[in-house]
Amino acid sequence: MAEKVEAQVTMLDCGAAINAAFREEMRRDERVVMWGEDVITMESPTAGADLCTRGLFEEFGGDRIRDTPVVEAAIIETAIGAGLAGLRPIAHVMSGGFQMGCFDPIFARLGTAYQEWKHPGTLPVVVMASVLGGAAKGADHALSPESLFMHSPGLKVVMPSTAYDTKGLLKTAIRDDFPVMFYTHREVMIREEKEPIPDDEYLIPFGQADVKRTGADATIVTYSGMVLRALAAAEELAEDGIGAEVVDLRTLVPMDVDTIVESARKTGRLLIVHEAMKRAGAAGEIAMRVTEAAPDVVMALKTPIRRLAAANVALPTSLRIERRLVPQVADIVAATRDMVEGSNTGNG
Amino acid sequence: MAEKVEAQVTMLDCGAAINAAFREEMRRDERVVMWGEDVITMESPTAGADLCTRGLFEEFGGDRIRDTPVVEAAIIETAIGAGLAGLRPIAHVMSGGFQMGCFDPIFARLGTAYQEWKHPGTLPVVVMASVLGGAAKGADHALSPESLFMHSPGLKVVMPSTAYDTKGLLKTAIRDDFPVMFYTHREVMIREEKEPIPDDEYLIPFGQADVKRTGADATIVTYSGMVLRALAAAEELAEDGIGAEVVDLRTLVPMDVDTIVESARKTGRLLIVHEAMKRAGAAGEIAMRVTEAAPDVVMALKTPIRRLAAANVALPTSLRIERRLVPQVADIVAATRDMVEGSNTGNG
Amino acid sequence: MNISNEKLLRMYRQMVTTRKLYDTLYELYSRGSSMGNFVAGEGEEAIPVAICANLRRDDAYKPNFRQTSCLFAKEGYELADIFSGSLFDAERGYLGFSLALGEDVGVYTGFALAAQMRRTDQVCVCTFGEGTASKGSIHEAMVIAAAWKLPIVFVLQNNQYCGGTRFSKVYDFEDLSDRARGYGIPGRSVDGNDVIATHEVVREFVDRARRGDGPGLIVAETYRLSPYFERSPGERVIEQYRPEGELEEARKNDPIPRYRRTLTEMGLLTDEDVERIEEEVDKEIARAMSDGRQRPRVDYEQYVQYAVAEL
Amino acid sequence: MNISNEKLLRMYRQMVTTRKLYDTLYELYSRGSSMGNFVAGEGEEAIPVAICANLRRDDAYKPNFRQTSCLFAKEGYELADIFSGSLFDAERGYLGFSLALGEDVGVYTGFALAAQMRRTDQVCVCTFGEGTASKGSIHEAMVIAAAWKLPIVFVLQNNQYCGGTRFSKVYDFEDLSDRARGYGIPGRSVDGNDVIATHEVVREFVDRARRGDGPGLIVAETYRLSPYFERSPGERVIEQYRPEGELEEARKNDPIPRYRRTLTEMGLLTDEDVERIEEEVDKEIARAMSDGRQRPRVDYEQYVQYAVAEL
Ligand SMILES: Cc1ncc(C[n+]2csc(CCOP(=O)(O)OP(=O)(O)O)c2C)c(N)n1
Ligand SMILES: Cc1ncc(C[n+]2csc(CCOP(=O)(O)OP(=O)(O)O)c2C)c(N)n1
Ligand SMILES: [Mg+2]
Ligand SMILES: [Mg+2]
Repeated sequence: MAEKVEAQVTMLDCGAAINAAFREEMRRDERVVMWGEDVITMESPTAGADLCTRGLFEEFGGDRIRDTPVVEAAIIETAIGAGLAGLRPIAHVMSGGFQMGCFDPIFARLGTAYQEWKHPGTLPVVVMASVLGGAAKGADHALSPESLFMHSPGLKVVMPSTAYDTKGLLKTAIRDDFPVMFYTHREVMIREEKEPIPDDEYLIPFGQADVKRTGADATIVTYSGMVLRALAAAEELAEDGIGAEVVDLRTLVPMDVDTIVESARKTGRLLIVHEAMKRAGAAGEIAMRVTEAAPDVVMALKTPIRRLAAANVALPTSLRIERRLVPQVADIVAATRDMVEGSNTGNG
Repeated sequence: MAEKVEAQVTMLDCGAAINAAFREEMRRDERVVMWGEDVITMESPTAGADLCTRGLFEEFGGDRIRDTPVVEAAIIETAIGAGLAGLRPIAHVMSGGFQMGCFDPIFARLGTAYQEWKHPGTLPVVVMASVLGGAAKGADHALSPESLFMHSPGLKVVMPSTAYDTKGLLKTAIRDDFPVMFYTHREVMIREEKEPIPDDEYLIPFGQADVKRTGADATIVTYSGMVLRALAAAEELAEDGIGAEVVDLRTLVPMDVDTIVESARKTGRLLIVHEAMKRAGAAGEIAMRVTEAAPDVVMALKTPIRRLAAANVALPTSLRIERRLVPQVADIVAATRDMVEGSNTGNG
Repeated sequence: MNISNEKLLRMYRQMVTTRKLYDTLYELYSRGSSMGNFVAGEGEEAIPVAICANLRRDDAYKPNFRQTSCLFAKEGYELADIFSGSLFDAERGYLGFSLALGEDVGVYTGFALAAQMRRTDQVCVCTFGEGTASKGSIHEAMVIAAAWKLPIVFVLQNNQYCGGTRFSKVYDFEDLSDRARGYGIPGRSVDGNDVIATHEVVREFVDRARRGDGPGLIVAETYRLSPYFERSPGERVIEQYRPEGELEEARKNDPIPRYRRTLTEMGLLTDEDVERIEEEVDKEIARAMSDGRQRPRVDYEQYVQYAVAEL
Repeated sequence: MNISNEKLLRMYRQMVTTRKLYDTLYELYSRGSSMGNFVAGEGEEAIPVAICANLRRDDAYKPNFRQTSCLFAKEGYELADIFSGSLFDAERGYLGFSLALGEDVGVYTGFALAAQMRRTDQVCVCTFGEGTASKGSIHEAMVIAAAWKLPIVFVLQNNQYCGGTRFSKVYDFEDLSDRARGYGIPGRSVDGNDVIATHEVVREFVDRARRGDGPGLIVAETYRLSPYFERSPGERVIEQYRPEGELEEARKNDPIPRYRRTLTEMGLLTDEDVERIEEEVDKEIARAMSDGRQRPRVDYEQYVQYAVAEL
């Protein structure tokens, strides 16, 4: 039996899982192409990015994978044009922060214009970038921009937290006929322990959250790198007999509200955690979606919905200061404990 | 008495009020300068924009007011540099939608970098644009981008709904030592009826909401052009004996949460309305701020917080379709009535 | 020059049609069409017509936003399409345009990239105004087109005005096409009010691109006779920014009468032909309008189907 | 050339100091400094030194991001500042830089605009790499600088590499400074590893800007001896992208030994001087480091004061 399992999975880290997803999809469909800065020469500062694209140029050649100059706007816009012309481009922008420099192409062209044009066909474009939080790289590198792109009408937003989810969701993204924003996270990319990845093909549909840990006392909803911290927090809380259920949204658009509602109904407490800045961050949207979907559940909560997110100030280049601005494991533990035992003032 | 009042006020429309604010501040402080596309030639498509800058070039000359080429990124970035060098620039970008094309300069340079640089001094820059909703001009012209810029750590966001508020807030913005995003709204700019504007100077501080109409049964929180529709809705509701209180936030950053809380405590119902797309729009942030500030009030609401905003799809160039996507007076009436009388499912 | 008489005459008819279309579309707009601001491009008709004459059905073409209605002249499109709501069709090489100026140039560059990756011999021609040419995204598009030798021809349409700002007041240039050198690609300026000269330059650059020899930049000099935009139906914009008499001078160089004289001198056109064409075109437009407007339009239900998740 | 011997020797010392600073800063970084990725610019020291030698205290200067530590050579700054955390000071003409490449060029252009509006005779020099030169925002900054004849000198520092991508593999140019013609401003290429030649060109362009004759573009050709960046302390990046032997060839053109030979030939420098300078610079850096690091740093409480509203 153990043998059988061994035969079916390979231990991979996230970079290798992404590499496998690219390879499988590029073999499966020759319309899948990709370009970005240094995706071939693999000098990108994106954590682990070198693993992601290693060997693809050798296998698929310069027509299907290309290095670009530093032209983020053109990287996205050419992907749109090529996508409308029938290819299925994967456009690499090194970091979420650099997407500010090609915001109109992503938000207004890729995410809006084709709807406005009443474009009858498809627009199969995947935009990939890494969120580089946790290393005091400063806002330009470390920004987690999901809430900005959630506000664009035509963009799906995917932010996995494990190598397994990343591979399954990336393959789904590449096969999606409409635009997908796909974010890896530095802390997921650099994890030491590898994960068992099935050798057989698997896809993970969008809009399905994953309960990464069950618990009876409080629901922690989060995604991307923060899932790792939430799980560590849940571990600590368990020692004090507090059961924290960790819901990994995996995709923010579409959002699996039902899973959050079910968990909140069970635990009676809902804490939303993200790495991005709190003001106008994704937490507000998540809270409203839950309220709209299940007002009864929200009215019945033991304590009001609470959110934990980065302070409303620029990400610094000092690790010392960053640690106090962005939610750490201890902060998640404290907030959860406070909701379960504490004053319940609800001030997150 | 009437005479006395007459002597103290002049009837102005919003464009003229803005023009007066510019003139007063440019006379008061020679460091106040401005540039943008066609701010002198006044051919800008921004509704009423020609009134805003009329006569300034003649009075203050080409060193202090300039027409630029179509270079939105440079318009913002030069304002930052000039602001750091000691001037107090007002940077004009024609519409909120065109700010997507200079997003990094606004969000990441103006709103983030100077904090990251630990810049010891001031950065007195006002970015002005018009939200051109309500005329099927399409997303590029009509986008209401406030939630995007609320997510930038260093930006204040001002969105007035009357000529009076616009003048008082604009003067405050120009005297602010740090970046301010200032949005006029097409429907406010093109209003027929003029407002009495005091001849004596007045400033309106940021972070003070204004209760534009009082009512006992429901609180409608909104801002910018939607205030006009909310007031029209309240009018209709009054005929059915439903008292809607209309809270005009006026500034989104900083946000006057106390006034919302007090109103919600009184009415027991809170409806948040905005023109921008619902997903990841400002409503979620407003709801969370209220929840964090007064969990008791939120837990005691007669019906859960509800939001009314544009559907999650691109703004069309068809008026017929736009009217069904963006909240109209009838929608606000229906939502409020539903909260007061109705099923209270809370599905906004 | 070797252009068949038939083609020469067809271009004339297309220029006349384009000019008349502006009036028809403005009519519709005034009667409450829902198309934001109305823009016309009178005096610039020679450029889009000369471009369309060099393109295949499967080539891509982005006219400047004032010339969108000229797409009828591109193989695969017909007059009725102009009135039918959406012209968007990748098969026929029209990928829409961006109301936020400049952001579409990279999109059309992507079409050229796809053609190169697929090893088809399709070509893309992308037009933009001299004002829009200042936008950063166009710089990036030209950088990547040059770096990858993509089959695209950039046409910078210099009609002297960006809104109310005259080009010569802002820039001092010997030759704007020098900008091409900054990308290491060929550049050429041409009298954009001379349809034959423009046709020849476009042919040369399109042929080069089709051969796989990479992109180029054509600067077509012309003059915007139309106002910046019609503020709202009926109410024309006051154009106090044009120097006394400039408009009148410019009208003397109107490409349509000018081309008419050329064709008359060439003996290809008589006064009778001219009148006949005017009448025929009026009829064609009338017919196209009723045909086009009968076609089904996207309604609310269809439109909201574009939503990627819950509405 | 008319540069005083004193200045010639000062520039040599500054180049040596800049080179040594890279090692010192890398040391600190390896011991867990908190500065994201560490970048060095070995082989490019001549350019920032030549620029600083032409600037006043109140002029603005943005070095390329690899040369920020060279600010000590600008009047008003001292070595200790480099170790003190924040160099930002509008008074001394440093407005920070953008880790998102290119977005700072428009900011420095704004400094030049302020100088023009205020009618001071301040000048701004803004440097960026040949890779960054492709970014759209730089195009817009150059358009507006040219349109308004602003007192700014753009220095495009071509060190042949953008990340792992060699310039010549992507672009084929006769002369990159041709790009200046696209903006109607003067352009010039110079050997950026020749500090004297670079100094002369910078002087000419800075003087022109100060006279009010507008902006210019200098292309300084050099070579990046340093890796793209140090991925993490200790672990150097594998640089499989450089052709066999290219690095070794380039080292022969290292601007520091090269300048040392020039000065020796000019009889301004002896082997003893060289040794003495090395020792003195080591001491200066050591002292500057302890001074600079003793200065108070922004702590959490101060930092969060930047928040514009509730935290
Ligand atoms: C990004 C952006 N900025 C500004 C505008 C407003 N605008 C509409 S047309 C126009 C003039 C463009 O001039 P040009 O490119 O020369 O084209 P022309 O009007 O001469 O055809 C401007 C500035 C816009 N539509 N998009
Ligand atoms: C907008 C943006 N895109 C990409 C990067 C990642 N990046 C960091 S350095 C670099 C290379 C820049 O090359 P060049 O401008 O020639 O400067 P050099 O490294 O040669 O000094 C890149 C692409 C970035 N920092 N910002
Ligand atoms: Mg023009
Ligand atoms: Mg370089």
